[in-house]
Amino acid sequence: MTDIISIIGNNEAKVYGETLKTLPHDLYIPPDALEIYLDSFQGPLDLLLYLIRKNNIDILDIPMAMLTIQYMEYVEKMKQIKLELAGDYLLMSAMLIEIKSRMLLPPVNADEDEDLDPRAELVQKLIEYELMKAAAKDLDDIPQVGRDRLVAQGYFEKIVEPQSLPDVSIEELFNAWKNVVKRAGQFESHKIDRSELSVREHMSLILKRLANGELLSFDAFFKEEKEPIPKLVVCFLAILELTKERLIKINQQEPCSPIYIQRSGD
Amino acid sequence: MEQSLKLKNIIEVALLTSGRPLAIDELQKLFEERVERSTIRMLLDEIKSEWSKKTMELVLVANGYRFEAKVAFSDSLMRLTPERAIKYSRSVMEVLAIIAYRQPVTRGDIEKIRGVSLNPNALRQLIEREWVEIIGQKEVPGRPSLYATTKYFLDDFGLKELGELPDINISKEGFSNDIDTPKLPENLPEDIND
Amino acid sequence: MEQSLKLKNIIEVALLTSGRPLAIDELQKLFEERVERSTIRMLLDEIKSEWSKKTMELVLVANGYRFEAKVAFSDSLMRLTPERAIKYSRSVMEVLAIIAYRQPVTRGDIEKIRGVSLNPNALRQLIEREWVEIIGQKEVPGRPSLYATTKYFLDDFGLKELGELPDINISKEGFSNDIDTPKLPENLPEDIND
Repeated sequence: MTDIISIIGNNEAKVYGETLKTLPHDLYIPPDALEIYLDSFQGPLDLLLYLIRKNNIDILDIPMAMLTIQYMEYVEKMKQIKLELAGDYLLMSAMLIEIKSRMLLPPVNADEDEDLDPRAELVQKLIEYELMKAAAKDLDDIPQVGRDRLVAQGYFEKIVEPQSLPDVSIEELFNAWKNVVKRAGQFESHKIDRSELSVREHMSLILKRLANGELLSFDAFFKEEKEPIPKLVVCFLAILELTKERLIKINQQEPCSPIYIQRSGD
Repeated sequence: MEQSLKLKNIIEVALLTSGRPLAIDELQKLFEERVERSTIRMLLDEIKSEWSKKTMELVLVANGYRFEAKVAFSDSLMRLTPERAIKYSRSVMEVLAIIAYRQPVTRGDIEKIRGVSLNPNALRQLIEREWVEIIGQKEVPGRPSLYATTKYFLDDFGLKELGELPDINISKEGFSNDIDTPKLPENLPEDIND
Repeated sequence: MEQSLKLKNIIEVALLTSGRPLAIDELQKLFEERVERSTIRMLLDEIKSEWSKKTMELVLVANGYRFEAKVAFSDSLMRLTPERAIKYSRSVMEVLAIIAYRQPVTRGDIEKIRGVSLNPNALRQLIEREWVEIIGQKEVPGRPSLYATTKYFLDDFGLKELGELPDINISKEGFSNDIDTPKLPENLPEDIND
């Protein structure tokens, strides 16, 4: 059996076994887009629906042989371009073949079950998934708060401290942090010790001092006579880290002239 | 100042500053003296019609009343903060649609409908956004969690209740035109609310 | 509609919905075509005087213009203050922890670490509580805000400085067992965008 359509790549395709040089517009997939394209299928049902639609098949009377062959071809292509292929795709291949073979068998007891088309279950699934796909699109078209629906939120001066705010202990905060770190699976890179935290704090403090386009001399950050040495080191590290993260700029007009620090962008 | 004008102004300013919908019993808390629900409803109607020609409109969603920018302004406003628009991937939206239209569902139900195993991250995104919550366990082996949409989901989509979700229509997509209509959407939107 | 009225309405609705003060150069972003600063200033004056007899007023604060409820309404509005959650949600706590341990961070940083897009409410709650503040913008496309903890945060947690926050290395033992295991998600963050 020939496929109705098969894509051979390089702007060629076969329709009913005959090579076509130009594809109908909506069927043509540029070769380099194929990867992205195959990757965008949400799963085997999505792929099947695509094949059914592109081939203009009546979903209630699916030509199983043809659909199965095309499906396997696509799965094969996905394997070739080394898409990480979910087992679900292979499971579906097996199911399609099973349906196809059941259809080849003569009905055993026609009168017992008048209408047990082997395809029935698959069709039901396809219809339900197609519905949900459409629902997802319809939902996405509805304006959403935070995306394209904007809610009034004027300011008002709070005259008293609102009572009964939740209390949080430092243990809870620490546990939340451990959760984040654990889940992120990045324990190593998130190991944070005290000295690094002090650097982070100084980074925030320095940025706050540089608010409103302030231009401060480098010395200004080390003026506090009584500051213990470790603190000066931490401050210096914070300046370096801020520079590395491109949050501040360090300027010096000429050698030996004063060094100035300001926020990048100011 | 006339008394009812005073009440009306307080309601208006509360709605303009709250940032979230306010139900009538919350609006009642604005006043020291007791104000009837019917009075508040009447004042809300007045506010609504006073604003009808202006920049914002008063709408009723699941959790109450709120002011929102008229749609005509959306494009301009989006230019101001393009980064705030959270766009969810197709798979997240499919999971949301299944939960919205087929709730309550288990993770297994979702997987069965989509035909693929579910990336736990999709559910997590929706729970994080407070659009979806676990409302219980299904009494089958393994006691899987049952997921449903929240009132915030309705709020954020501008709906009062699930019944206002759009009827799903797939004929525009393509293949369904030759299907006898009764076959298609059984048990669709009528009976999803409860 | 007259052109300047149209511009004025867009500015008004932006100020009513933005939730933060807007500077003139931000307001300029609302329009596709270039609108002069002087024009915007003039329109702001008009808005200010139109609202002078109403419930809100347009004021200029350090970071720009914003609508504020007139002080006369404060008492009523305070009565509305929602019954606060008895606890902050897990996501609020996680966002706070990330800001505390990783500051200064952008919203994108937080999302990257947590692997899900951020519910805007989480940040709002922390800013309202005055534990978190915006300390500037990162000079990358979109100029995202940089978040850091405040002095009040240190006060409320009884810390003299951030360096006193618990160190994750200390309690390495018992690291896995004393964590309240997240209900849903296993193995997250690789495939955030799915």
